[in-house]
Amino acid sequence: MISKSNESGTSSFLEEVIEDTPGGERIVHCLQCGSCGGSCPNGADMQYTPRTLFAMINANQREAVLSANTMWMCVSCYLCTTRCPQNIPITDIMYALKRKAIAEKLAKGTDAPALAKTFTDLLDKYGRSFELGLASRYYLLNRPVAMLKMGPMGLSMFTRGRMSLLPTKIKNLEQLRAIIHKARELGDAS
Amino acid sequence: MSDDTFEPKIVGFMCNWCSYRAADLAGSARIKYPPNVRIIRLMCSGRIDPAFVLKALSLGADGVMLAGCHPGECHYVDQNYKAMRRYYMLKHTLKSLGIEPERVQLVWASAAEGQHLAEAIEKLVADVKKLGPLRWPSNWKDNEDRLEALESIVKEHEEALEVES
Amino acid sequence: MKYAYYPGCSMECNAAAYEVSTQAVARVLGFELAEIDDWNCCGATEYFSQDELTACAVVARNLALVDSRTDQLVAPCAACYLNLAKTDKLMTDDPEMGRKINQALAAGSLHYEGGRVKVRHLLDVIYHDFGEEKIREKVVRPLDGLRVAPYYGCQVVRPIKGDDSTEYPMQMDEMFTWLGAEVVDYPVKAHCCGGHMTQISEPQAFELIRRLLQSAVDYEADMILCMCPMCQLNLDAYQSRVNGFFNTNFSMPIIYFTQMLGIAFGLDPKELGFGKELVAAEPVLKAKLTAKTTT
Amino acid sequence: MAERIGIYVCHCGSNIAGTVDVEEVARWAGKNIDDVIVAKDYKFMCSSLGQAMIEEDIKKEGLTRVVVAACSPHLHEKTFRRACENAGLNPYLFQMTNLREHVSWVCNDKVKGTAKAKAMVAASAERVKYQQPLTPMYVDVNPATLVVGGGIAGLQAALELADAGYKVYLVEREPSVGGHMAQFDKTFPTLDCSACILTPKMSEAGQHENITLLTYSELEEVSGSVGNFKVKIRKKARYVDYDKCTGCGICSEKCPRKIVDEGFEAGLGTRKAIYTPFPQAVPRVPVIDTENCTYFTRGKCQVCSKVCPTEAIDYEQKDEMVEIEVGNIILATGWKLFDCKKIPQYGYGRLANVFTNMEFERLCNAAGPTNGKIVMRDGKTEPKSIAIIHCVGSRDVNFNEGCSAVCCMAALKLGHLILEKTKAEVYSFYIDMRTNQKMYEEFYQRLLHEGMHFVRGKVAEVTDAARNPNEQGKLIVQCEDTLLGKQRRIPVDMVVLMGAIEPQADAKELGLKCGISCSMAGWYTERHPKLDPVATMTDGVFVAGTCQGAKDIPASVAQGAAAAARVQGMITKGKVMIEPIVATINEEACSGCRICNNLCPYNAIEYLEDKGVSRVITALCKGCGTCVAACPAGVISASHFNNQQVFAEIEGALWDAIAECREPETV
Repeated sequence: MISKSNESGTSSFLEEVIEDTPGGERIVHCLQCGSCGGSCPNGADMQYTPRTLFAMINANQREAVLSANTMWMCVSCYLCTTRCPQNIPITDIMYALKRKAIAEKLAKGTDAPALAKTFTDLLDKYGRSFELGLASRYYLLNRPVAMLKMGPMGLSMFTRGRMSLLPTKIKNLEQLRAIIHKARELGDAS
Repeated sequence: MSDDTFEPKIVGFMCNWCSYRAADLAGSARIKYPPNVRIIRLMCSGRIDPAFVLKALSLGADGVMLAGCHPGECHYVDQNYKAMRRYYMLKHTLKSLGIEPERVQLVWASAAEGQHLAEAIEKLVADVKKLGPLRWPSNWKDNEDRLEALESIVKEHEEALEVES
Repeated sequence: MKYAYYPGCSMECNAAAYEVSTQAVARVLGFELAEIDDWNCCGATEYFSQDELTACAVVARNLALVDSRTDQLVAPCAACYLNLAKTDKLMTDDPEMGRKINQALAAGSLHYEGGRVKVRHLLDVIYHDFGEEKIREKVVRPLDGLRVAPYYGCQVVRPIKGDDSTEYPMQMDEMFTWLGAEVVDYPVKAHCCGGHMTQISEPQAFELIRRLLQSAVDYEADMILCMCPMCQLNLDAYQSRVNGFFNTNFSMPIIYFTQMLGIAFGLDPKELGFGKELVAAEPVLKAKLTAKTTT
Repeated sequence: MAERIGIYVCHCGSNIAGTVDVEEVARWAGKNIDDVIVAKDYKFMCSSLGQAMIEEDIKKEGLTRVVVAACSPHLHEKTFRRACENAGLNPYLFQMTNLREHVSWVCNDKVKGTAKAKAMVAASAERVKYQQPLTPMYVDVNPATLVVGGGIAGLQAALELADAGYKVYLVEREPSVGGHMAQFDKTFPTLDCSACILTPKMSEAGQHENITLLTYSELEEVSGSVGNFKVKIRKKARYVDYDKCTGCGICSEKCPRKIVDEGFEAGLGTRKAIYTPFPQAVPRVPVIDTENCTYFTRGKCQVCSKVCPTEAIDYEQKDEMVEIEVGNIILATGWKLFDCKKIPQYGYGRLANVFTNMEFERLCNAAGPTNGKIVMRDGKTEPKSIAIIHCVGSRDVNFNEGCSAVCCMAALKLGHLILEKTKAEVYSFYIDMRTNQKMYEEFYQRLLHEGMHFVRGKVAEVTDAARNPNEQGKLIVQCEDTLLGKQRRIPVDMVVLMGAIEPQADAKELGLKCGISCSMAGWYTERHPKLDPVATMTDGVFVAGTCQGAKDIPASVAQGAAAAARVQGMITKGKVMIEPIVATINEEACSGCRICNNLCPYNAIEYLEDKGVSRVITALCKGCGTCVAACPAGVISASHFNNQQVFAEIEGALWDAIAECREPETV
């Protein structure tokens, strides 16, 4: 069982996580049973299992949590979430931790934030995702060596008509951008 | 009376088996909650007559708490469901009388839930504080029509109340 | 029957086979998929890792654009389905969030009321709205002798609970028994395909892909059937790289379930997008099904 | 004539006096409340001196009403009622104000506490004026008792009562008594053989002159109330004449139809279409399973009838209704096992070598289908490694939120049996090891010593999807070892799921028949969770064993005995007091609308067709007051809680608000 109080008695990291996750208040019911860490397809490669992370959140180990690789190993398969005997929205907590880690520049040793950023930028620009654009920009900037290995596969995809050279744009980009702009503004305000 | 010093007067109707014992437990566990609720014991939440609530409000209570066993756990099988039905009808009546329905709150508390009951009392007191004093008795005197309206509504309400669907 | 349709970005190019086979199957079963006008990308998992409110607003634009006369929205991609359904649920369950999202939508003169549209995955629609009788009726080329491994992946069966199991979903299994196929009951049918890990960390992704391929091979499947462009891409396009990485020799065709529905309905493989997969399905289809068509 | 009220405010040492100015409350009450003749405070009102003071005042001052402001009425209402009665005052003219639990203990501020105390004393004082003298009712107690459920708790209760010389009807729905305990091999932590300690009790119950055994029978209907229940019981047709049958067993032996025994053998063994569930069954009279009997399904066979030496087979037998009268009822209906298929990731029903704990009990049992040999589903291979998974369906909000209480110990016991009988490695996957009774922790230590492996972590999944040659052909148990913080995959040959203990599927339905309720989880609700654990809110109905909550054998036996003791107390007393808190209908004014009829959960309101009015059957009324609140004509009245009393109490509680209203504040 995780309790909301902490040694210093100040507003805790736990409270922040609860605040930032829909349904996050369930986290206090964690039994430390480990069904999350056991279920995770990438569990073996996690620095800390989700359960351990929850104990760390409770112990207010903010920086250690946000610089862990745990959430970057999360593939959003939701097995932990549906199996959790206490109905803790574990995958959603991972999303909240990803956002925090990116915002506070604590994400380490992973290209996931870069991928997310590239993807998001392309979406903002065209309104649709653009696989070739994503691949070229993200790989060139972040993983040039991996790019080379991707070559043959990209070619096969291209010859089968599964890779387009040009992005598709939506018609009303203005509208989408206005919505995005407003949402960012609201997000920054809160 | 400024809002800071306003201490609402609240009457709590609690069933003998669950919620009254929850209040007992809150006591023996020394859980602190605001001293605004004056508790009246009934055998069952099913005994709560909407007229009790209206009576309390008309005598100057600023809020009323109704408390009983959890649905499915009533010591008289399922009479708390009847309390719940009445509660929803009562809320309509209150609205039509111009009283904020949040002043009357229904709470389920088992004999083991002293903490839960204390929190519910805290919430009710805070909610009523926000709403301010009801001052129904003085408002009443100003408006004889409302008295009549009240009586007819109570009557209608009671008649409609228990017709089996 | 007419449904609003959110194809999602992959369907335009990478998953064109899914798109054409879906439309072909829809024609046979007699339903219409009316594409939402000027829809935008759902943000995949990436946008939600970055900015929840904006991600929801981006998704909600699509919900708001659904024709007001329709209340059923179909998405064929697992990630799109979940993002749309999740945003709708969030807006319904959390009024404060709903209010904020609508404030953002208002900047584009749009509005969406949580719960107005029922978001559904394509499998759910075909399974429930047509069902055994109607589907059996349309079968002209039973898939007898073909061993298929239905692969559900994650985000259609979890976390939003439908009437199928979140651990051992059965609806695609059942559907393919109606078509006459031998359905392989293998243990990893709702495990992860690697998702975006193929872009971030190949060792992890390749291992996840290997587990699925290995299990299908262990259970002697002829092909894996999938219902999501991302799953198809990971299992199909990366298969040769997985072979290289682990020194294995998988050669498992990864085919959209709609493509095989089309085959069973007697359609020409060409109009179902066959040939676009990197691990060719043709040899398997020839070996197992050609004899049937001639009789 | 005005009432003469005495008000007594207790200090309870400093318990009340610490946060309430008790002297001020007494002084204020004496001055401000009409009709108050005496108002006193005292250190300990419940002491004999305190009581004597009240008694003396009643006599000397001629008090007609008494209010004691002290602790909860649930503690001392009876004490002060007795004091009033001693002084010649009807005990129902007394009212208690709860200043300790409801004021002083929950409040920090003495000024506010004192104000609240005044309002509550005023409420009692206003109410007590309208209280009426009431006379408790007494009814005779029928000395016969009904025990429902023939598991260990029910057997214990029945034997205690029968040995004390009282008549007992023991109803069991299965063909034999014994319950789940009869299926077990050994019992923890002493490892005595379950059958060896249980079967003597079973046969004793079967032969006891004071016990009427009604097996293969179900409770159909209960009417009446404490002291005098009338109960209808359905004796299901056995198709075997109980009196003629000698229990020789030839019929079962010769019966050509063999079926998988999903009941006693948990699906691992077989039985015949005419059968007794197990060799030591009590009674030994078999039953015919008509769904599987060749004669009943196809109209041919009758082998059993042909071989029976006493012509006891009767294919024409019908269900029989038995009516009995008893004074008390003990429910000991037990539990059922969680359906492990509800957790598909553990593979039960899909992966052959995943077993439930009940199946495994039968596998270990020397009298079981394998004669106690622990083998895999193929019936011959001895496993080299076994995983025992705890908390399957317990401590899980998706299934049963509660802990099943016995599985940790049962898992340790099974672990011991495996280590004793095989060379297998045994793994226990647990969340928390709960060994909190006498000699339980010691048993855990013993298993640690014996070499059982413990992994702390709830298992994520059991799979046959091998990832490397090591895992090929095995069941792989995947979990996080939470003490390492690492994911582990442990290949084993066999998996045992410790399924949760769940309430019987029809517990609620049976509870309703007897007028008792279930908790959210489905367990019967006891009168008080600590101080009255076997009585229920319905007088004369008691509960024992796991139907009240998951528990082990010693606790079930203790509850069975406790329930029997409570019943004996009732029988010895001979009469039972019924609180005179009931509803009455003023027949003169009743419009006969019948709204109240359907509201009563006890069917205590009858409609008199001839008079066109409703009437409360006092003996059935439990005094909840729902009908009182519902009567549109306001003609139902609740004794001790009538409208006048409650309205007066509200008025008293709001004395200060009323005063403010009379003299509007000047700010």
